[in-house]
Amino acid sequence: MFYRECGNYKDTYAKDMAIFPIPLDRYGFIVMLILALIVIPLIATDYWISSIMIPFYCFALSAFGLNILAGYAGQISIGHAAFMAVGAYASLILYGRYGIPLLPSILGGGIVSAAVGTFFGLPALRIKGFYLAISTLASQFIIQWVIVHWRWVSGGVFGTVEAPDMQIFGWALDTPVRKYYLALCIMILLITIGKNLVRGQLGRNWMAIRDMDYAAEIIGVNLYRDKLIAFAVSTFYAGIAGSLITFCYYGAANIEEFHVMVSFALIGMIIIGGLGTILGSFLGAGFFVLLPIAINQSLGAFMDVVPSDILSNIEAIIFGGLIVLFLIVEPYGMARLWHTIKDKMRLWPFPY
Amino acid sequence: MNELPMTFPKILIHNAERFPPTKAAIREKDYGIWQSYSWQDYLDQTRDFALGLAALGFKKDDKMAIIGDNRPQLYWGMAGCQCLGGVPVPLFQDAIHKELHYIVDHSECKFALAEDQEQTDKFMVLKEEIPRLKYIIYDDPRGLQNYKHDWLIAFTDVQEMGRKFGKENPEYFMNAVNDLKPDDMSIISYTSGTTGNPKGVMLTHRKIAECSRGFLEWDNLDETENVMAYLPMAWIGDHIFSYGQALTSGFTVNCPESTSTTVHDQKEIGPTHIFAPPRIWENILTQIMIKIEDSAWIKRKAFAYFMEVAKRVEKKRIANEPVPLIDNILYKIGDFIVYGPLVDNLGMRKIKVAYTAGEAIGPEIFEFYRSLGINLKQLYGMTESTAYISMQKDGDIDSDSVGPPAPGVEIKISDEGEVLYKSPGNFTGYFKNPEATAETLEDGWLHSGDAGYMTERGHLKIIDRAKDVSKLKDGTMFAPKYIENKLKFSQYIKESVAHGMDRDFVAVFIDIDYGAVANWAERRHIGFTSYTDLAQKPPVYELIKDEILKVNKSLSEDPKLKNSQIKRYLLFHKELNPDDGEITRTRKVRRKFVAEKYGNLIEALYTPDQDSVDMEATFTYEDGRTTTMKANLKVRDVETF
Amino acid sequence: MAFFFEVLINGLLVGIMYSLVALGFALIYKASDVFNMAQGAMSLLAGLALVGFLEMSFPLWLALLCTVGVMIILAYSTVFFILKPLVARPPLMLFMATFGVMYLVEGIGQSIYGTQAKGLSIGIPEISFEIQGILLNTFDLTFAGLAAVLVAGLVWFFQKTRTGRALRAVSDDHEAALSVGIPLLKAWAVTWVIAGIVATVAGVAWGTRLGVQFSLGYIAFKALPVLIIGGIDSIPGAIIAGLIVGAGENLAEVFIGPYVGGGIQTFFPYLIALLVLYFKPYGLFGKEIIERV
Amino acid sequence: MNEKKEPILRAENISITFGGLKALDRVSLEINPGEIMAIIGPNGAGKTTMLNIINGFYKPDEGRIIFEGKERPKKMKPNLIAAQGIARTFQNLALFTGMSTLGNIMVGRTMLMHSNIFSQALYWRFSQKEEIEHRAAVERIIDFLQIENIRRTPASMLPYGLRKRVELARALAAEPKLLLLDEPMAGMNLEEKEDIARFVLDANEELGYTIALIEHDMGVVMDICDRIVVLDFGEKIAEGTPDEIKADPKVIKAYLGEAGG
Repeated sequence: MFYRECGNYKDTYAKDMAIFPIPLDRYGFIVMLILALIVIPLIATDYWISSIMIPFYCFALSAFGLNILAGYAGQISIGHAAFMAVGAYASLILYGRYGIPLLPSILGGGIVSAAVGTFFGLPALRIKGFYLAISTLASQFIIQWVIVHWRWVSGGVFGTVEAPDMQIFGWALDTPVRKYYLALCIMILLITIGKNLVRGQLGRNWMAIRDMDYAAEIIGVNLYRDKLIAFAVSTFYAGIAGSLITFCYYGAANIEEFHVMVSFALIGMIIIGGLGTILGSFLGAGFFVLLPIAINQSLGAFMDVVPSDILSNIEAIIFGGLIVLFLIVEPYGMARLWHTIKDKMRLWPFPY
Repeated sequence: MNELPMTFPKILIHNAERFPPTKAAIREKDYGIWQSYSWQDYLDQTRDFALGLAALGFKKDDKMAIIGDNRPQLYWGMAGCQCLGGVPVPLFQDAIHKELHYIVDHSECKFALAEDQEQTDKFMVLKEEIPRLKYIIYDDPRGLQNYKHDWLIAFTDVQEMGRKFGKENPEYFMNAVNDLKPDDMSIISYTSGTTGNPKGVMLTHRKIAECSRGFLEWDNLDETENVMAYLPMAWIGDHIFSYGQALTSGFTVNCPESTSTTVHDQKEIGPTHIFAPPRIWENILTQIMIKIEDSAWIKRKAFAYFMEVAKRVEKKRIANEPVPLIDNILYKIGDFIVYGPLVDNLGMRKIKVAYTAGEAIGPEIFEFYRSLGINLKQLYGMTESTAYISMQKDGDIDSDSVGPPAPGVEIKISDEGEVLYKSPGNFTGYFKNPEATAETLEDGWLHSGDAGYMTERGHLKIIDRAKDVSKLKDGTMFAPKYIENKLKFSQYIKESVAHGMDRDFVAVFIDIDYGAVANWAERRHIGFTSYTDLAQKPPVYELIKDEILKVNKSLSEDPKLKNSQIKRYLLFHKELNPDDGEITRTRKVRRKFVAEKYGNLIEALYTPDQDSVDMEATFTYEDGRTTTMKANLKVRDVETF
Repeated sequence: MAFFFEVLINGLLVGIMYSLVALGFALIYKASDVFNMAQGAMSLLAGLALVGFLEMSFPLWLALLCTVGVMIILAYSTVFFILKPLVARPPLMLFMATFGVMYLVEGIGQSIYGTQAKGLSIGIPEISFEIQGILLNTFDLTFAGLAAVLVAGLVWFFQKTRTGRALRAVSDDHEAALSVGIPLLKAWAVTWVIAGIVATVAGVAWGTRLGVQFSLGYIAFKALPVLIIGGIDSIPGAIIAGLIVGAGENLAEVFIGPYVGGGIQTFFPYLIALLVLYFKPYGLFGKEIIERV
Repeated sequence: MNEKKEPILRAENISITFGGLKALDRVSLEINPGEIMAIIGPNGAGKTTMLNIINGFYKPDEGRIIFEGKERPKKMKPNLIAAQGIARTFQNLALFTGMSTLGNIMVGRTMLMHSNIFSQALYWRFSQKEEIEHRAAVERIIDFLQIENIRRTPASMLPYGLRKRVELARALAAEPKLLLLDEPMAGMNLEEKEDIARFVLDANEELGYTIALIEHDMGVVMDICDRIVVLDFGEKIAEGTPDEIKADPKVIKAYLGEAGG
């Protein structure tokens, strides 16, 4: 209904292959950017900025990382939170202990996570399906154990490392809004890079591996290399996301924040949001972050204080129910739902 | 003021000089994107091709047949041929062998330019029959690599020869272009005609250039326009529009990827200027209606409601009366919810001017488009007048006239009621047919063959073909075409043939619109096996009866035609088909032919109490095979008002 | 040396329990090609339900019976409301659906029974005694015995009974089984019921030992490496690998743990699993898949 | 056709066993540059196995493959063999169903694209230029196979006949030196068969591809192939031009035997 596409013709391949070939989508994206960059920092409360928007961006980034691996390359991972932990600890150690500047430290967190992730991705060279899923779960437990038990990592206190004050070029990132901008900018940069990867040759190879691995190999896709790259890129994103959420939200790296349930939650996010789409990563993460708040608000109408156990139980039921519901009704999640609506809008008032 | 160039080669050169290379002259959807060519590219391609033709021995006044879908190469070929003083003869791409043979032979073509293997094959047969045909040039080499003849050359190879020839004879091209005079023949356009052999209408560079400029000025069109070239190149409409107007104004012509993708391609381009016969407008409307019928309840309701609003508003707008505020607001809402997206999906959002020409358009169809906010106007023209006789002016529109005479055109009505005109585009004559020329062109006045009159507002109103207008037994005026057109305005009726000359009343054959009626039937769970079966279903008869009643109602409102209401009808067992000779390729009914072929059906219509008739029919398939089938057709009565 | 055997035997006793849980996975995997991530949650639910029924002062046998009834209801609802609409979808989708089941079971179970840790006692005495210098206790032995009986029963069921054989046919080829008229959903329901009973035993065993609480759901994670080591689709594999893992992790914890900071039980089975995977990608007893083009 | 050229691929004494069953028994064959060669034979004769060995999906127990005069190492990975210039289509469709037609065909060019991950991440200069160049090349294949109107259609929504065509497009996109087609016309109606036969011929004649194909429709095979190799129960029983094969008593027996049994 809202789309006006007449006269939107492409006379070069560059225009045809643009990320947003439809003008309205382009405008919509710009509006979202303005919202995120200008409007939200101006009008949102500190609570919203630091407890909702920042975790939202970080989880979206992490979910996108998982989506690269599971949604694009078809290699399921159920230990993704552990790689967030690797990134978080690594960047904290680099920044706090070795005094490396903030941005390189965050990048370093991603690189260390990618290295560890690639290592744990090695079984993917030989195995697939559930065997692979379990071996990624192994990574969760092994990493958890290493972080808790190796004093060098945790610095002695039971798996917790405090985040020092942050500075970029002597400029202190001490308010929620400044932290928000840090998370947002890195998120935008990485999502842009990620989009380029998934729409390019690498992304196509990943999808080929996902859809039919032997055919991909016979056509000339280097299965081993591209699977490992998927692990590296995916865990790189997880590492950065873990590092950001620790710096900007938790304030301290605590292994409990990267528990196996978080890994499961990430899987839930990409299922509900949409496998193999960037939009889905955002929708899923947004859903995950907002769900407890929404339940709290709606129950708050009936009682003064919502007990946390009831909250978490209802959350689990809704989350689980939606995972099942989406798998049954729309296996590609909210993102596909959105695309269906969009296609309807584009054809409006015609049915086809 | 500078003298404007009057020959198309000069106009082309002029364009290449005045427009920057970033300005697209012609685009073609190919390899997934719109491949653009600037006016300089257009000139270069044309020049290379022209010189290649010269190298092959093409001389001034030689004719070149052109056949195929609208492709830039074919337009370049046309221009290239004109650069050497030659005359292009565009042909309908679906013409059957007999027609092609006649035209190629009659026009004395020495060269032929074909789009692809399918069209080349036709010429390869013709070449054996017509020794005069020397060279066949093809554009798309697909499937032709095994044809090895020195007289069969690829378009690009001709251009290659042209570049070589140009190096050896650097002056040749400009000399040829300068030799060309505005009053030299620029094209021979064959009109199919409802009777006899096609006649070759000769037009000159000056006529086409002047008429094209006349059109452009009338609507203030300039080089920023975008048009879609998808009508047959052999139709004068396309020639004026995609060639004449394009070159004189410098606007951009867009060639769709293929016939099947035209709608989609049009949506992408968003043309600003459209020129189409009523058949196309009808088809689009039918498609809209089918799709809307298939859509969700809420959309159907919204569509129905807002179309009523739009019609109300359009009635006021046409009458130049103020629109009530409430309707104005409703129209704005409708524009957002219905008209806007609808027009956008049709690829008509950017249209400044749209014309319907070639035949009468149904007032409802006409009003439908206008009420959507598309500036659809009627134009009256003929090949013999370079399509330039009369057209509607913005702000002075009515649904049943074709507007005032165009600038420079004089119109008068003969004593017999026939429309005569003098247009700057009046042709020089039929090629090699002085008798026919003399019949048509008298003292500069051209006989249109149409019956019509001038309204009080000074608009020309066309009723019917002059020779078809006759009288019922009681002396009432009977204009079959007028009635048929009214019937065809129904989405369920594709064609109709009205009978009534020297009869007691009017009776009709009706050809249902298979797509629309099939859709209607499916939604009502009416099973059917074929066109014939569907047409003979009683519910379909009822459906069509309602449509006829509407026509009778509107006829009853015109005192002159009140008595020519339809009293009996039958649904035809097959679609009227040009291959069977029942209609022309431009879809005009061959009345006499039908009357002879289906005499028994007509008798049944006029035999009281006969409620069905047996019939044996012969079909012609696309490949020329025929088959015979038997059917029993019902005859039914309709009430009159 | 006695200490070594004590550690080994205690490990093996736990290992039998692992075998049992792993069998629960293996059963469902064989019958429906699904890796059931909700297996742990099912144990939690069983534990919670049992505690709930006992709190309503049901006698133990009735409480157990009711718990099994709850598991049967759960099995049927899972199969008919969740798996049925997903028939013929890629296995990965079914796998992900079990995540949803996991959340649902946990959420619903804890909504009904609350989230606090509860003690569970079913009256099995915990008496330690020594044989040849090896310290054992009756509790472990009882459950190991129970698990062993269940394992044996399952093996018998699958090898010898008609239903069991039919279930195996389903696991070999869904489409073929369907075409010869074995009702897929019924087969699934039966395996899910069996898995539910297995989960009950595991839930009770661990619940009595550790208390019934959220973390009970994690025992499933112990069984996963077992499965990998044995080969997902192999029943004897699950049994043997369970013993290997039980013994291995106990030995490792005792003899290696102190040098690396302890607590390696949580991941040691996974380490073994990774090693096995590297050399035998389909586990020790798993069927190798030959791909055809 | 008469003068003997160095074959582009030579398979010598290939044997392979599956679970005790000899799928191929010392089969040798040659594929000459520029020809269309057919491998025919009754069901289970080992035709697809032969293709699988040629493109390296199976490793033969015995025998060697010589491609362009060089012997292939025993354990060469299929993607490296593809990189040498062997592309194929599959008997049972193997399209990437989650991608559009365009995406599927673009995957076919993966070996011809060289920008690294960092360049791709930035989608800047080289990477973008490469992407556009290859898109243009793919568009030519789309045009060649006349699948313009399904360019953006997800492969999962294509009808069977078109899927086969997209698979052919994907193989052509690799610009292979040797193109292997496994039953390109299986399950098609007459019209679709004619189309595919036309495309195969055009690919051979216009684009100059060397093609080896498996096909059951003898009419098509006899019409379009230059040379035929006949397998039966894992052994080569005949080889020659269509006319020679038609007259070969062993071939007739193999086929009649099949019809009889």
